Amino acid sequence: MPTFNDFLILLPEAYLTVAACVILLMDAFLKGGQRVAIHWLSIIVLLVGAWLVIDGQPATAVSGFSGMFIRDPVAEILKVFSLLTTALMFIYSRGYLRDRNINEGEYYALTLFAVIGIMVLVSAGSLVTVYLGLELLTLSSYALVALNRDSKLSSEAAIKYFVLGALASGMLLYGMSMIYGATHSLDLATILHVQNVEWRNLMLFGVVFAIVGIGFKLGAAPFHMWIPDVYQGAPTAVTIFIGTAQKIAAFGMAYRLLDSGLGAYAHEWRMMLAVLAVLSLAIGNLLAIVQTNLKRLLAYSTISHMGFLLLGLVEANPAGYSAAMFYAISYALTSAAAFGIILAMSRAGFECEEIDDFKGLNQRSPWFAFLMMLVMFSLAGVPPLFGFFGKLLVLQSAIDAGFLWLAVVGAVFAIIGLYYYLRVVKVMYFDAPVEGTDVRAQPDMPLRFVLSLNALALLALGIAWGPLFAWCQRAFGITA
Amino acid sequence: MITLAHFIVLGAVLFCIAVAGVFINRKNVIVLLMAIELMLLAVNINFVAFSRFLGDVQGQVFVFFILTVAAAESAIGLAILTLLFRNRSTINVAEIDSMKG
Amino acid sequence: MNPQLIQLIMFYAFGAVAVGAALAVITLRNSVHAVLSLVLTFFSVACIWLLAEAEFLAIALIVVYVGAVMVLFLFVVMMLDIKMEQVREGFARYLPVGIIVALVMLAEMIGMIGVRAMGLHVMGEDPAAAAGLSNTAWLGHALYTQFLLPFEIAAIILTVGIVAAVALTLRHRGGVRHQSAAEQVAVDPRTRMRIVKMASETMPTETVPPVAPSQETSP
Amino acid sequence: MDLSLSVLITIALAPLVGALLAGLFGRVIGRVGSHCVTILGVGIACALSIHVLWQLVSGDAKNFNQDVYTWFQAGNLHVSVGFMVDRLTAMMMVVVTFVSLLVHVYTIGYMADDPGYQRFFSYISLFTFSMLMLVMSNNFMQLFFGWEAVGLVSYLLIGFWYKKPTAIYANLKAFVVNRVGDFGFLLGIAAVLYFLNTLDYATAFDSAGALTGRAITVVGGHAWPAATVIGVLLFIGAMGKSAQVPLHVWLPDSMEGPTPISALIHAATMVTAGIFMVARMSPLFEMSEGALSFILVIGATTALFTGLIGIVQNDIKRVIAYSTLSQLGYMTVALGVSAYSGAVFHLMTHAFFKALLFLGAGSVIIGMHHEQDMRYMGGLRKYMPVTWITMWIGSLALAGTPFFAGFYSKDAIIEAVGESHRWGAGYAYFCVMAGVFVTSLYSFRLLYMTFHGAERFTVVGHHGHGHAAHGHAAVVGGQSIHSDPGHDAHGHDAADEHKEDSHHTPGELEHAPSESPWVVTVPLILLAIPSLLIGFFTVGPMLYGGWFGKAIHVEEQNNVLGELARDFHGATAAALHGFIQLPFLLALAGFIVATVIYLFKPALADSIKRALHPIWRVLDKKYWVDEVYFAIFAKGGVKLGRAFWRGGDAAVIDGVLIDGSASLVERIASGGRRLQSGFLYHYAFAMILGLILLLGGYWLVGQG
Amino acid sequence: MSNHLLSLLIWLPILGAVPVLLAGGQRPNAARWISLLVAVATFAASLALVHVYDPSTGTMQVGENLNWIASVGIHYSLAVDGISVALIALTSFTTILVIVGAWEVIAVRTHQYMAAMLVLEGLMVGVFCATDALLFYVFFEAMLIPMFIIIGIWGGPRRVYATLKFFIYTFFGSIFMLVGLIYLYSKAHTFDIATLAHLPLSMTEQSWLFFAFLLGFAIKVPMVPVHTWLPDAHVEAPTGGSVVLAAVMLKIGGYGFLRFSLPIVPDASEHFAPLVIVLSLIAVVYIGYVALAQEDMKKLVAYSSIAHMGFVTLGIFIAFMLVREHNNVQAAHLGMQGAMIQMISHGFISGAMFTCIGVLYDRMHTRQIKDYGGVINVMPWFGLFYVLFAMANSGLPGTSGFVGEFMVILAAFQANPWIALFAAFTLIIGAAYTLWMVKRVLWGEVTNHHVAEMKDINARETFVLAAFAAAVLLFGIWPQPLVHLMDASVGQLVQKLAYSKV
Repeated sequence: MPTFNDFLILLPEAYLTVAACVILLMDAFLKGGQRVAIHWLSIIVLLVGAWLVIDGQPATAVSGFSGMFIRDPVAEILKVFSLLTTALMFIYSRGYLRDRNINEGEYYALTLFAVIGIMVLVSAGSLVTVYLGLELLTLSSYALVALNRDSKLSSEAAIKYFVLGALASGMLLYGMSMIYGATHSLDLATILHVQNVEWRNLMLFGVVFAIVGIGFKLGAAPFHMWIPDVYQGAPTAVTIFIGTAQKIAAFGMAYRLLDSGLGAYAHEWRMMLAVLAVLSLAIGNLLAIVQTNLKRLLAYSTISHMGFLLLGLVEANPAGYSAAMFYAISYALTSAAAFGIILAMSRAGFECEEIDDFKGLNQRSPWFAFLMMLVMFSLAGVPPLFGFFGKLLVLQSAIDAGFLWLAVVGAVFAIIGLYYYLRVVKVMYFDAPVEGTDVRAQPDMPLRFVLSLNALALLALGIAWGPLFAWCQRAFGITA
Repeated sequence: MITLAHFIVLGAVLFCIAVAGVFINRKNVIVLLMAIELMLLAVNINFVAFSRFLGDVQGQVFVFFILTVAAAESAIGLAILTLLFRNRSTINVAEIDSMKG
Repeated sequence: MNPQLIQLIMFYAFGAVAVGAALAVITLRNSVHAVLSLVLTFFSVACIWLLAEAEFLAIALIVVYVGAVMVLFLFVVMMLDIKMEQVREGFARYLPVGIIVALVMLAEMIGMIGVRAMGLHVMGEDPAAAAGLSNTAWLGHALYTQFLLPFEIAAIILTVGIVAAVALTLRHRGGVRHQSAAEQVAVDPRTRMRIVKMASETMPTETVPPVAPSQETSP
Repeated sequence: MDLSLSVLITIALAPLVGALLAGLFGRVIGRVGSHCVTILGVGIACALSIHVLWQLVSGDAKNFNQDVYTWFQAGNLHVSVGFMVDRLTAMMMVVVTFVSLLVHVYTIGYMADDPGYQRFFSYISLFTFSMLMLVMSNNFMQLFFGWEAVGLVSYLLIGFWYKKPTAIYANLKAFVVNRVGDFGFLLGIAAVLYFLNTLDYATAFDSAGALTGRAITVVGGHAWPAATVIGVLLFIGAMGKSAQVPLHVWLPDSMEGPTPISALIHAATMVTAGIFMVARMSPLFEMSEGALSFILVIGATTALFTGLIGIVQNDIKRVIAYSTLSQLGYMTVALGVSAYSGAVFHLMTHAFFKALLFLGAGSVIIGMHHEQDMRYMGGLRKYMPVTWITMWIGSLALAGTPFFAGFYSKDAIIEAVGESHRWGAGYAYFCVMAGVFVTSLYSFRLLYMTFHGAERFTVVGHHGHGHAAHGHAAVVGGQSIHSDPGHDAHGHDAADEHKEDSHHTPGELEHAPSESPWVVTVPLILLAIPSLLIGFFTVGPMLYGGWFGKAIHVEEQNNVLGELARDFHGATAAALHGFIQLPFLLALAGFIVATVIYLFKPALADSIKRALHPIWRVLDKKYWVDEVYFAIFAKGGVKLGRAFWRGGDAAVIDGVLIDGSASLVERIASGGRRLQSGFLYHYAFAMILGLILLLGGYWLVGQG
Repeated sequence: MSNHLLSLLIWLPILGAVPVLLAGGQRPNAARWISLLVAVATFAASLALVHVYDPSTGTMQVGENLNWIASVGIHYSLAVDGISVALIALTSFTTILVIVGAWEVIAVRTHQYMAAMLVLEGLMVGVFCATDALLFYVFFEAMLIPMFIIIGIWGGPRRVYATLKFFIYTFFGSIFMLVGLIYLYSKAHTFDIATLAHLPLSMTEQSWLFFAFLLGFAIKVPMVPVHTWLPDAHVEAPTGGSVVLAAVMLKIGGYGFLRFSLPIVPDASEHFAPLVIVLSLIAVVYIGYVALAQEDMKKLVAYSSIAHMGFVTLGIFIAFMLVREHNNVQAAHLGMQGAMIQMISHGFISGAMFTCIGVLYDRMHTRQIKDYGGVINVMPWFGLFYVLFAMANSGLPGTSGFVGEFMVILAAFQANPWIALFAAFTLIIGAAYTLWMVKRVLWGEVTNHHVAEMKDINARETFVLAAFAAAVLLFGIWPQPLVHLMDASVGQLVQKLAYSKV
């Protein structure tokens, strides 16, 4: 039977659930100008949630609810960064939502529910919690993608996301059923320690299907097809969520399933991940080159970044996981800034998502051009920006794991990738602004301030990424 | 004598039909949603069968959750579907390709 | 007859129906028929579950799916008034590919699962009965103790389902007139009035064909 | 009293200071200021050089060899800048500074109207500095510095009139051809370092014996003796600087520079650097018969075949230029037979009489208002008596008339060749003998065409065209009279020039020719004296008296001059004996032929030319060497470069590798984007394919 | 250690860029003066470094060591030997001249230009004093960003193509180097270069690593056949960009060979030395011919840079051959020293050449040789400098251009006369292409009225050119101070060549 202690472990999630419901209610009852309160409240809720996560963090991993829910340092980090990036996204999105008549209350509430899904997912100790956390996250996301109800692209993106997402979760479930059949258990820790699995093939079968589910969530090729369309079609305020917190969640899911549950099959799944990594790197980087829409470009860039993240996972040991987690965080922070800039540039009736919209930005808004440049170089992995060190660590993981060839492939595609990031910088700095347009960033102060912090953090973290990485390493039990 | 194999094969067949339904379908999106329901059904068959044959309750509990989630999923899916129809006046999968490349 | 044989026969019968109906779901051109076929599939599978003595889930499947979800499907199909689809060219063209792919997958799945070994696994005694409980009680015990957390999460998921469905579909009806101050303030004169420059009417220098006098006077 | 380092530094730097003052502050100190400082600088250098020479000759001072500062010290290799002064050096210093001083003075007159007056003085002073660095060096690095520095100044001076297309063509050519020589020279220095582990003269010469038996395998197992490799490589440098065949092509073109330059650099000093260098390196060259034979053959070829060209030239300066080439060939021949002293002796005498001839020619050019074509001269002796007489003295010296300076040096060389048994000596002997006739022929041809016979110019008074048309006439004349395209290798340049300047008619002067001012004639006279006398007074000690001491090292078995010394009984006796020798008879023959053809029967010249037209054409075209070089190296080089560029860089590397791979990526990408068709079923299909592949992979692996 | 001079040298310009940027586009003069101040201060610091550095031992000195990323073992560790000191001084010297040179020339977004230059300076200094491989890599790569911007914003008509090519080309090389470094790290668990130098490596490993490094540094140098970015980058870059690129950035490739290839993979370097030597000779001969065919002055000088940098790689790798095959340490020392001198000297000469072309370009807005002719008539002072630098470029003794080539050729002869022969070919071809350009640009009659209207160099330009000229002449006439600065360090490097890891 669950005890009070179990609920204490669950405090942040419980708190957020209540808060989400409160916000939902406020949305129903507040009017007009008062609704701004919802915005700030949501942000505060997230920050308090992050505080709760950190503050209540037990010294060692604890589990509750019959092992369904695990609160360990890995979950802590993933939750903190999910909450923080979501808070960033709220700050960036306000003006965008207002300009497009998207119901803010529902946006905040659904996002909060999705965040709860993430928190459950990354804390999952059982296949059931993995599934339910994942569904909570994805169902909210489907709705969020479709939230711009008058947009054709938004609903098209939503239906694509939905169908493919459901397909993926169906496959994941199928795999789970096989794992259950082979191990007689849904509990990940039990699954990990089952000796002499009755049907080893069955287990491998389950692993393959689980990989499909993880691959879909990460957006790794060939399960990436939804990414470009969803990134492009979703309201930018939602795309940012898919590009940041969800990637952190995907890493958490991969870690929970593959290591906590299927760690005994690492030898098998790391080969599969290597294949996915190569495909992702290739498809992501190659197709990004021909994009003209910045959001779509970022989508393909995501795919390639997930390929890099997989390089960390293939090492299948704490060092690799910490590298991959670091990569996920660095990517989330970078892409938050990228979308933040798109949001800052957008106005009513103008999405500012074509690359050409950024022409000559340096002449009109030099500061934002500079920030965007930092973001692009970070994505490209040029030192001394944050993104480089993520790449460094995952490449190192791949090499340590004996996948030198994979590291070389990664390097080759990093070069191709460089091209399209540079193209964005080129457009901003080297091209003249299009005559007759007035593309410039005119965001409100909080956005301007936080976005600047966000982008400058890429530089600062590029110089002082040690503590963050040490934190990641500690979470996986590596002490310096 | 019904063996585990019977259930699992049935599940596999239904799963494959569902999967085929997703990618050979050139008609409307509703069929896709139904194919997904079929897929979940296949999964459920597996879980029920394993649960029954292993004498373990967890499988059937999982099925319970899957049914619940599938219901919510259908609701959202259909909501998106109506939205799509409202925006584009079609739910034909062959016409939903304004984003590509 | 041997009850086990009867069970087997029933399994095959329901199984065949389920598979047939499932095929119908993905091939029928009429969406309503497809929905109804799906109902049939669910129904057959529920029966199979009964064979496995999973009574609660069998009933739940009928109640939840057939009773609620499928009705929702039907509702949507009817509401959207989806016409019977023409079989598109692509369908016939890709069908063989689809079939081959599906069969390959099936072969792989069955091959990999190791069905042969499973064939030795005979259905034993009903575990619920062994524990001296009904299937429902057996499930319930697990659900409210060990699976309390998932149960709560499922509740949130249902909430999300509601919120999402409402958020996406609830909208003010288009036909109702209502005032939007913001729009009124933001009016630009140019969108309201258009000054059309026209050449002043002068007599054409060329002789006007007398046969078309009406054209001159018409606006 | 030993030589003092500070004196030597003063000698070297005084001209440099003058050059810098005149060059950088020329506008401030003005024309007079410029020539004053430079003349002062060179004058100091000259005076001190004479003092140094005197000290050495009188035996007051020992040979000097001391480093001034460390140029670099890399590991154990120490390279310094320093001076080594012995009699050889001192003699060169005196020749250089003396000729340079006279040229400085002469320039005041010659360049009086030139806008680049200060610049010119700066250059020639700079040249003096460079040349002094070259001769005073005590190591190979500094030698190379001076070697190249004189090349630089030569480049600047040939192109002094930078507006003249021919001049800037010539200076580029001169520099690059010299660089070909320097290329060998540098490798030679590298070889010295390799075999002797030092760049210091004294050390290198002392250990020259170590070369014996050492060899280097260069091509396919064939080992070359170290000394030969060093010798040949160093001599390639000398071939460039001293304009030996086949690197002689730059010297005639260098006549595009102002005449004082031709005298100073391209006759008296710089071109003899090669000769000086080989003499200086005699301890090394003595180690290799092969290298000396090589030198001998090259020198002999140069001596005869360039002299032949001189016969058909019409530009007064070019005649002298070819004569210079030929005389340099003589010096080289002397080197080739180990008669280093003979070479240096000829170098000295030649410096005086050739400078005299050039300055005389310059004087004529001034008198003719910058007309250089001899076909428009004639009968100038009455207008320019001083020039006429001094030119005669110079020419007689050149032709090797007994008692004149040239006689002693040239005769010694011819005899030395006759004495030598080195491989190639026979050929060389023939060449130098024939060369005597040729020399005499073109020398007197020049005198007759210029100073004697009928006046072939007209004085038309004011033509509205000033002095500015420096030296166009040489080319223009060739074009207009004989309608002979391609008189120059760069004929098209000339043709362009011709069009622009078509109002200038050759042979028409605005003023009658007149004798040059004293600043011009005084140097002529001062040069005429040594041209006449210096051989007589110095032949004994320099040539046969072991005057150079250890500066020149000759192996016993090679010592041809030593052989000759036994027959030498004083300068007068030698001269008198010279009258009955074959060389004199040949010279006389040349004189007679020239007199007949050019003085008495000018019409004969044309008929002979017609009769011997093929030969004439070969000579007129200078054996087509220029054309061939131009086609192969200049044009061919640019073509090759373009082919490399377009074919290698642009097409292969950029086109295929860089842009090719970029466009390949782009093509893959645009192909790949079609996979993202936008259709849900394709997306799903992709996922399922992925699933099937992963499953299949594991299935197969599982089965296997 | 309490001495933070190196950190000061790195961070002073980088942080100095902040006020320059803050000065904004509206106050270009403020931006100019601040950046000049910063540049001069940095130069002063570099002189202090020269003073502090003790050249007698040649060891790494003035070190700093901070644990940067403790968990991964990455250190912020800096130290210099004589070679680094020389290159740092070159960098700070060049930067001043570039800033002065850009004074009025860069009229748009001056503050951004100046800031980019300062950042670039700091990063380049960082490259020269990093002793941690990863720190080196960070500086090495980060450098690309400001240069990318400089070429892209202030460059010529095809600047975008050129700058992308530049960036991607360089990145292409360095990413493989990164893979190599990570591989080393996974073996040694440190990025400390000195430790890596003692890491035992099999021949196979060394070979792969060698090519990883080769790719990274060969592109930077650049060596044939990966040189084609350079002409494009140079042609399109603004004058200052070209100057920095040629004067300093290319040196980083040569420097990298010394710091990485040489100590870490000595056996592979020896084994592949003939390859590099052949490539270097191709650079001298082939590129020499290509330069001869150029019609664009900047391209010509760019190609000549490639040819001259060929001497750097030649000098470095000839040393391997000499030590390992001929056991000739003395000659190896000479060759290596020559390569180093050539790096520094080429910095001055190419910088000066590009400045000269910039001076012309500012007046005529064309770099085509055929658009000029007879410039000397209207710009005599400019002509003086131009001829001087052209002569230095063609390796005239008495200019710094001679010293390095002289040493390398002398050393090469000791390894194999044929190598020296091909190397010495530069004497001819170098003179040919440089002086032919001089002939067509400077000499002759004024060819068109645009040339006739050109004004001679002003005081600012004179200052820049005179500073370059002073350096070129000083180290040509008296290279000993420079040689002495580096000699002990070179000696140490040569000692290491003999050390085999297999």
